[in-house]
Amino acid sequence: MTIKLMQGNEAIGMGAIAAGCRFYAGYPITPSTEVAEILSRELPKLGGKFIQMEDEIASMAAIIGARVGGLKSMTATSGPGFSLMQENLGYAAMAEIPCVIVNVQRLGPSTGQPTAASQGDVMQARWGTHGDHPMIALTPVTVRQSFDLTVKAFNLSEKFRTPVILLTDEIIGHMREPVKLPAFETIHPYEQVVADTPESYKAFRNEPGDVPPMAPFGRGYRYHITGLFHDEVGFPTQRLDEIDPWLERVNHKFDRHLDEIIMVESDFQEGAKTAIVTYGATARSARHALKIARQRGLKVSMLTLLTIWPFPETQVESLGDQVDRIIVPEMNLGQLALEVERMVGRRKVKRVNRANGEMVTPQMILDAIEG
Amino acid sequence: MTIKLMQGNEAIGMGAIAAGCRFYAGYPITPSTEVAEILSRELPKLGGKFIQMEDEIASMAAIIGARVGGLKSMTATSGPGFSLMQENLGYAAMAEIPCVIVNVQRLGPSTGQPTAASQGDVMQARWGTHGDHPMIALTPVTVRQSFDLTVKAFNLSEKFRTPVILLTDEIIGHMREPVKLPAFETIHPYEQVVADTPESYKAFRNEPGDVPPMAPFGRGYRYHITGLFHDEVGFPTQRLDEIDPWLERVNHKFDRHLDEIIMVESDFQEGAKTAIVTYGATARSARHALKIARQRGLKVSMLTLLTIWPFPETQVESLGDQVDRIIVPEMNLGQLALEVERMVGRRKVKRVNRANGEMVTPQMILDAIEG
Amino acid sequence: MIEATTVEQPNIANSPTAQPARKGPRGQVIIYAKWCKGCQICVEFCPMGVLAFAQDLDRAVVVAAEKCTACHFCDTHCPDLAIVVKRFD
Amino acid sequence: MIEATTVEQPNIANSPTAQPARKGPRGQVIIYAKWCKGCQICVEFCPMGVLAFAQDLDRAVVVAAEKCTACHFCDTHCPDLAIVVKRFD
Amino acid sequence: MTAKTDTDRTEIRLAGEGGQGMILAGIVLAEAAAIYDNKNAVQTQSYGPEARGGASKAEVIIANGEIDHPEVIAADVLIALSQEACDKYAANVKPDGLLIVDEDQVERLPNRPVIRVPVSKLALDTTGKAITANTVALGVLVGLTGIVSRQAIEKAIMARAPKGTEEMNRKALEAGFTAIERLAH
Amino acid sequence: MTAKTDTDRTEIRLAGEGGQGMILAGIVLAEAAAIYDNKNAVQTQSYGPEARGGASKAEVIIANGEIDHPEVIAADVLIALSQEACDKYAANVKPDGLLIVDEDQVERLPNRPVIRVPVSKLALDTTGKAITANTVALGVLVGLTGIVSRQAIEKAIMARAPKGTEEMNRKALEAGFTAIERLAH
Amino acid sequence: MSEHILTAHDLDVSEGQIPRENWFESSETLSKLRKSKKFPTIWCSGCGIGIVMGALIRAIDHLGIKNDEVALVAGIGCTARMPVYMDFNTLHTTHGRALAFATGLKIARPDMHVIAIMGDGDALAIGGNHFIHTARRNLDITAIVVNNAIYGMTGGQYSPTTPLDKRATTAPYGNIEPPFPVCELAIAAGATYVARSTVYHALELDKFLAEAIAKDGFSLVEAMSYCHTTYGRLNKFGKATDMMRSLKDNTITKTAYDKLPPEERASNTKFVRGMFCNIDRLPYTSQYDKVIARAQGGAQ
Amino acid sequence: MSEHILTAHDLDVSEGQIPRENWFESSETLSKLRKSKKFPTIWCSGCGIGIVMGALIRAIDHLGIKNDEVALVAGIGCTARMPVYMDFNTLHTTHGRALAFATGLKIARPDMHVIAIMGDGDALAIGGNHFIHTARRNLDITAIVVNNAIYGMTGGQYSPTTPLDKRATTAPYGNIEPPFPVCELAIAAGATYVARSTVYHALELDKFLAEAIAKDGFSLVEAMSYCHTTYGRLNKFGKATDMMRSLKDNTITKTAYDKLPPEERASNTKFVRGMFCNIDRLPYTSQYDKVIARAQGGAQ
Ligand SMILES: Cc1ncc(C[n+]2csc(CCOP(=O)(O)OP(=O)(O)O)c2C)c(N)n1
Ligand SMILES: Cc1ncc(C[n+]2csc(CCOP(=O)(O)OP(=O)(O)O)c2C)c(N)n1
Ligand code: SF4
Ligand code: SF4
Ligand code: SF4
Ligand code: SF4
Repeated sequence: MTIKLMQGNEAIGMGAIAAGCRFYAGYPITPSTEVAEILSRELPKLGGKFIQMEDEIASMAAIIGARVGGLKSMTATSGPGFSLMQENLGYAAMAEIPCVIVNVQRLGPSTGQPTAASQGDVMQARWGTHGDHPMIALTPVTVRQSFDLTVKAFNLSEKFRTPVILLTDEIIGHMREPVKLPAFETIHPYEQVVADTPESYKAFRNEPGDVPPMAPFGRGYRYHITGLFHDEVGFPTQRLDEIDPWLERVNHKFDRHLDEIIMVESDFQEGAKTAIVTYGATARSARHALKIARQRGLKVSMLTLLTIWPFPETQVESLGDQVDRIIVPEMNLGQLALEVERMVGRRKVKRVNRANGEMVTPQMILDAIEG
Repeated sequence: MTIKLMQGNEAIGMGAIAAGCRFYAGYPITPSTEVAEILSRELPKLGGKFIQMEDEIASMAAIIGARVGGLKSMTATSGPGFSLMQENLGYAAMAEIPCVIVNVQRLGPSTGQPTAASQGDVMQARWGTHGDHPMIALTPVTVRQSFDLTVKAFNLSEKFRTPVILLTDEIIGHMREPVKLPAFETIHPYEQVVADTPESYKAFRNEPGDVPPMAPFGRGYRYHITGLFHDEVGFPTQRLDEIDPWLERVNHKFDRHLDEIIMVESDFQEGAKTAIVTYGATARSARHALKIARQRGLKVSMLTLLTIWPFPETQVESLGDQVDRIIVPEMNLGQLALEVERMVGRRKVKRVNRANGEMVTPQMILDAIEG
Repeated sequence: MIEATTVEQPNIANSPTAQPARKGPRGQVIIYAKWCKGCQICVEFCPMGVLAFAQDLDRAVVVAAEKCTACHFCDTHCPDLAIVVKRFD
Repeated sequence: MIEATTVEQPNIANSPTAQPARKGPRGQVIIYAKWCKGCQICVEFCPMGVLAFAQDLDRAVVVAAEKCTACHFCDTHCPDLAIVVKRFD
Repeated sequence: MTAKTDTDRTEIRLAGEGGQGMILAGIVLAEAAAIYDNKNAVQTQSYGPEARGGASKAEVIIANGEIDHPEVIAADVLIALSQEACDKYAANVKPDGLLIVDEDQVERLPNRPVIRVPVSKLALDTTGKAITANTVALGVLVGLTGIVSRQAIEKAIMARAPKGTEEMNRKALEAGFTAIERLAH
Repeated sequence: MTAKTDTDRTEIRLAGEGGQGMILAGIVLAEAAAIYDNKNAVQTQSYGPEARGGASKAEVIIANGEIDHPEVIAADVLIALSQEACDKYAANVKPDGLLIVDEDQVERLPNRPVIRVPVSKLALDTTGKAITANTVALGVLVGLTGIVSRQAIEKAIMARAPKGTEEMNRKALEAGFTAIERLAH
Repeated sequence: MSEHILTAHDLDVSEGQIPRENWFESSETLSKLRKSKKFPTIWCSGCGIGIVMGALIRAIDHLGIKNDEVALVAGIGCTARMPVYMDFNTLHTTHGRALAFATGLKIARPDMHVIAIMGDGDALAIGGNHFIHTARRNLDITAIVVNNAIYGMTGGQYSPTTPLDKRATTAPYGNIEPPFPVCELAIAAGATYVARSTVYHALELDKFLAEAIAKDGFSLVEAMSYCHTTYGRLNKFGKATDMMRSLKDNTITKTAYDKLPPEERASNTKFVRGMFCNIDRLPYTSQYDKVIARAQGGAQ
Repeated sequence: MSEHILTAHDLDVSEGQIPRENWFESSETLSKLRKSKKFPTIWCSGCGIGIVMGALIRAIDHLGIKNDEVALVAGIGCTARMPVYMDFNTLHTTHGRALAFATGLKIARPDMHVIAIMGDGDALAIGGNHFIHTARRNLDITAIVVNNAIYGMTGGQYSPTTPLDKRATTAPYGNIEPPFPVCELAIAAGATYVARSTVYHALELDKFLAEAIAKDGFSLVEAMSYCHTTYGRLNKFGKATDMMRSLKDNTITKTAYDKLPPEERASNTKFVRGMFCNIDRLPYTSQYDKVIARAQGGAQ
């Protein structure tokens, strides 16, 4: 592929195609709509399907339904729509249906400022649906990463049979950068393999650490899928001896695979006693500030989180051991900072927040570094 | 009033009546339905209105609409419905419409186990809707408190023009205890007073720390309400000089009133190096364990949180200063424990979790105390 | 309530009462006791009185097997699929 | 597409073309320039050619005031409420 | 006889099939204690997944003082009207607790002392109505344990009995009391 | 002339009314830099609340190396085609930066050096179409700053020009270049 | 008494006499049940949902569709518990969303027969929007609404099909909300096949269901089946058998209805049974094939 | 040219000549606008939403309703931005939910005239369920749907009213989803007054709106008003004036339509304008008064 000036949202659409996504259901909402528009054009070229549903609830339902039918699927939305998707997002977690949900964050709460940027849905991505559930959320910093992390999102979702949230924002989504995408043939999406026969197949087999593959409907594996607590074959159960192993398996699905799921970019400076922990669009302001700070002779380390959920506990904790101060700039009133505080202690954390739709400026971060 | 054996849900219905609630909209869902059933019977007796809406989204919308029309209003639901209410809950926060949302928690995620208890929506109550926003959530421990905190929820919601969540659970909601309710005449619900004339009235006046009263529609104060960022009279705005004061005022609404909003029950024991931080149904198991522990000569303190959001930071922090270890039992996989860890450091916190629909037993807590 | 459409009314295939009883049973009624919840629909609606409710067993029993016309009312209406009628051919 | 109901069709009160022009203006057309977005609806549909589009001003102007019949097409159809027609009585 | 937990309370579990009214029985027992006997009581319950029917159970904790943990930790008394109920809850009865079963419904018994009473048969025989089994059960329970006074349980039952069924319920309760007296002999 | 920020980059803001195509101009400029001039470029934009129309602006950062912060911090160049745009963004131009305005649209000028070009008039005069103002603006911008090569901007424009409008756009671009040459004299 | 009869006729077979496995083989209908599932069902004694289940199986059987080709999708409610008992591909989703899940599934697998099974609340209260949109788009899905006039699962609150003035736990003074005319709504929204019957008219249900499943387009079958446990009890309508009888007595066929003089039609209070609509429109998935063809043909 | 004309006639008044305050006084319609609000509106030049706003104000004015008695409720979209410009009690809610908010408001204040203003997406895509339920319950609310055949605010995605085969940004190969027959849907759901017109027929809109607001029950007025900026542009339908002309040319009155022979009716492709339904049913709030009376009378 040649170099193209591409928007983050466009890269997401392309990433989905590259990852083997063949079904998209969504409901338009600024600033995510380009993802839908691109896929409405591209998917049918590949025999894939695009549908605009009546709302975001239906969109989330449809992508789950399509994945149950065997197509890798995705939806894209922004805050208000993401709020509406929460119930069925929890369903996907409970029934272990792989799917990718893109949230291009805009300024909230409520209708807020549709065209303004924000990182206001960070905690919602983790806790937006009721009940305990595992969740993965990835946060790209560049247009190219919007592509790469979309592919990754699909792969993780397939491998761990879980919904994955691509949590981007208006800045990265609408920003144009030159990118050269890899040839799609070089990308080898993760494909589940159902090794069992229909007779021996147990869609929800509880072997600790094991994620049983999901047989698509209509291929001889007739089984039951439900949002109720269920046993290994999918039947509803109230028996603790059946629920407990499920809880054990599903809520610890990621534990042994954290190095595969958690992606961070470390830019450590020898002797630095200050570090920045950052993600998404704000990481760009932070890098800018970092370079200036270093030009000025200040020693500063930086950890960019490409995975924010599960939270990179170890990485942040060990960073906390190395430095005296961690700056957490966010386009919100302090959300991921809560987790950083939890890992390293509140007194070490300096939050830099802006929640009015504007980016945190490099100067604000510099002030924090210098202040 | 005489002593009655009453369910928590019934006490909530009665509390709403006592607090002056005159509008209820809801959609049935186990284990919250009794609240609706009681109010469908009681409200019309007082000229109040009850309506069963087509879903929880509409229910949340209707209670906001009714409050805009001047009636104090409430809805009740459980996890799946609470997830659906999130978008309009954010609207209430943004547009500063007082209302009370009861969530009788059941086991999730998804449909989960409708008749089983849980504290799985603790983080969702704070972070379920997109964007930053203030939020109050109260957690009763007894049937009588279900009544009292419902009254309190209405009063706080009126005083601070904010949605308030009464976050109870299947245990407290369905449990029957003998209670003697106060005579309703002795309860003096908070009533907003609009002192301005229609000409001078600004529905969203940004004076720091000040919560402007809300004039009901149709009383001469013709103004605009929106979920977009808005100026002091309610018109949409993109001007930072108008948005910033709003953010400042609304996101710090509670700051100067924390002693009024944050309710805790302390049971400190001289010399205790272990403490329990607890809330909701689990507080009852904790009390049981505490008594046994003390009988056995162990020194243990306890802090019961009746307000979980805003999180009682000061109270928990100072408790952390006094003890070496804080036990946080929860009917979930560790939610409020995250906040406790943030305040006192992870190493001090010992989580005791059960997320299979069963109560945390006193024995589990005792083991933690003794272990 | 419903407006006319251009489509014709379907015929009801098997009206239970339309089939007169002949001599001897035309079918065998089998009740799977474990599944019967004793709702008495079969008992009440069997046009021939083949079935009865056994209070002590809290379920339906066959009391007049010989009268069965194999009209299939009972097995198509048992909410628990606890009856099978086999037509003698 | 729509099925018949028992209700009658309302009359359209003012069909713009139904009113023939008489001598002299019957009304005064006022355009509030600041609100006009130059969509040309008034220009295109004024049956009397009272209005014109001024390219340089990017808005509508009155060019034949004397022909106005006060038919009110323009002020009822200006999407920006930038026209008022006052009928001379 | 009713053994005390560490915090001085009596834990009672009433279990049966949905529709047998065991939850109502639990409520009535708690009311007897709390309203008519000046004690403290907390009542909880649980249902099976069935829309109606299926297993159901009520729990009642009775104490003189505060009741914290609202559920049975280890039952002082279990009354089980169905096999499923007995299977499920018998193990949780304290060694010195009471296990009461309906002798016609529960065939497989655990290896421990069991009090067998023909609860549903008594109901049918006394009132002709199977649904009075829960009242009979209360009679048995109170007769055996004295956890609330007979007057209290009678008042509580009467307060809840639908109009016209008072006499029937009184008889059913009586039948429960009498059954115990017979047992005692 | 194009002042560098601390991290060596040129920050350009193009602002006008919605429909004037300033966002497209920004994209084309970024493409000229990134695709045809082998530089790095990042382009962002913002809209007003209006469904269509209203204020709109594009920002382009051009650099040889990495571009981190994607927005203008202090503009090296601002081209403003409307009064509102000028009012809003003029203050953010660096003291030694360039402020270019459409002289027929922007009457109130800030107290600083301003380059006044009759952008929309040139467009109308050259092509007869007001919508080519953005192409004229690009000509002016590139002519003045040389931030991308003339070949690059031309290629970028041609690649985006709808079929049949190539010639018109070429003329508009030329008009921009020429205007500068006139200015320079 | 009955023990005696049992022995006398040896026709009433208790579990001891027919092994569970064999029972599943004693009819075509039973053979499509899930042998791995616990029976009897969770429904109340006498609840008509099981009758609809029987009719559905017979309809599928009649059409000769293989088990593997059938996907049953349900929301939440008593009715929604139906799929789990049948040996098809079964998806039990969230309350009200069955048709939205079914839409995704059908588009992913146009070759499968996708059937959505919903209670009236599931389909028409919380699920009303998906109902009208799935009809409008003409997804080739069969929607079955078991109309029990109430929310059964949650214990008897009024639903959008509760008749006027009837009581529900949330309508202690009688319901004031007019019920939806379900079939008319589906027709207005765009359904291609619409029929209604009752669980008393089980074989008519078989027929309508078979026609609906065979239909190439969105089809709706409304099956009246009162919930005696809640609706019946709250309104003193008697036992399951009494309510079954009322279904027999209080309906009129469409043919008969159409023959009524206009005045009588207007005053008719009986439920009209019959097929109300059967039109031909290309279903969504076939339309989408055209989109793919256009996209791949390069036309844009 | 124009400057000259201006001076010649002194009839075309620019802001300099009429002070803003005075302009608001120059007609009854203008006097109901919010003087405190920035004008012109945010809508595109030539967008018909403003024409509907004019019609609405005239209808309210015609009925002699005081500003304070009117509550306008809107969701999200271009259309939904209408209320903010008018000097009533105005509530701008969330996308699709206007009628649900309006329901609460109307029940709280039965004395007020509650009017919901929605785009087709707002009312019928995400808001479809509230639409049919509010009609069913017969809340005395006037629903105005400005049908521009597309999602305007978000830039031209297809909506449940986009005609078949037309293009939208998310239907680059043409739309394959049949549009809702909005009025029929409302009638099937239970609306008591239903009418449709277009922004070309502005005075007809006045009349329908006035009748709808006066109606004691749920009323719907569908106002056709194409979005030329998105729908028009994507389908090459020309400028605002061209689309306005198409509204003129491509509609037929209900009276005329009813007179067509059946074949012509079937092949008619024009939009039918007119009032389609006007029936009497007691509105929800009056029904609820009965509930209160029953509750207070002690009957339960
Ligand atoms: C979002 C959500 N809201 C509410 C519920 C609770 N709920 C479960 S089933 C049901 C309604 C049952 O009625 P219906 O759909 O008519 O089915 P039935 O049980 O009568 O067959 C309700 C309200 C839920 N599960 N999820
Ligand atoms: C929950 C939610 N989803 C999506 C959106 C984005 N959105 C805003 S307006 C709109 C649709 C606009 O179309 P319509 O309702 O027909 O109104 P119009 O703008 O055409 O007047 C959409 C999808 C939103 N604001 N909220
Ligand atoms: S009222 Fe307007 S449209 Fe009518 S004749 Fe006069 S200027 Fe023309
Ligand atoms: S209709 Fe109104 S906005 Fe359009 S040109 Fe005429 S005066 Fe201007
Ligand atoms: S509650 Fe009603 S609908 Fe549900 S199973 Fe029982 S009878 Fe059937
Ligand atoms: S985008 Fe369309 S609907 Fe929105 S204001 Fe413009 S013309 Fe009107």
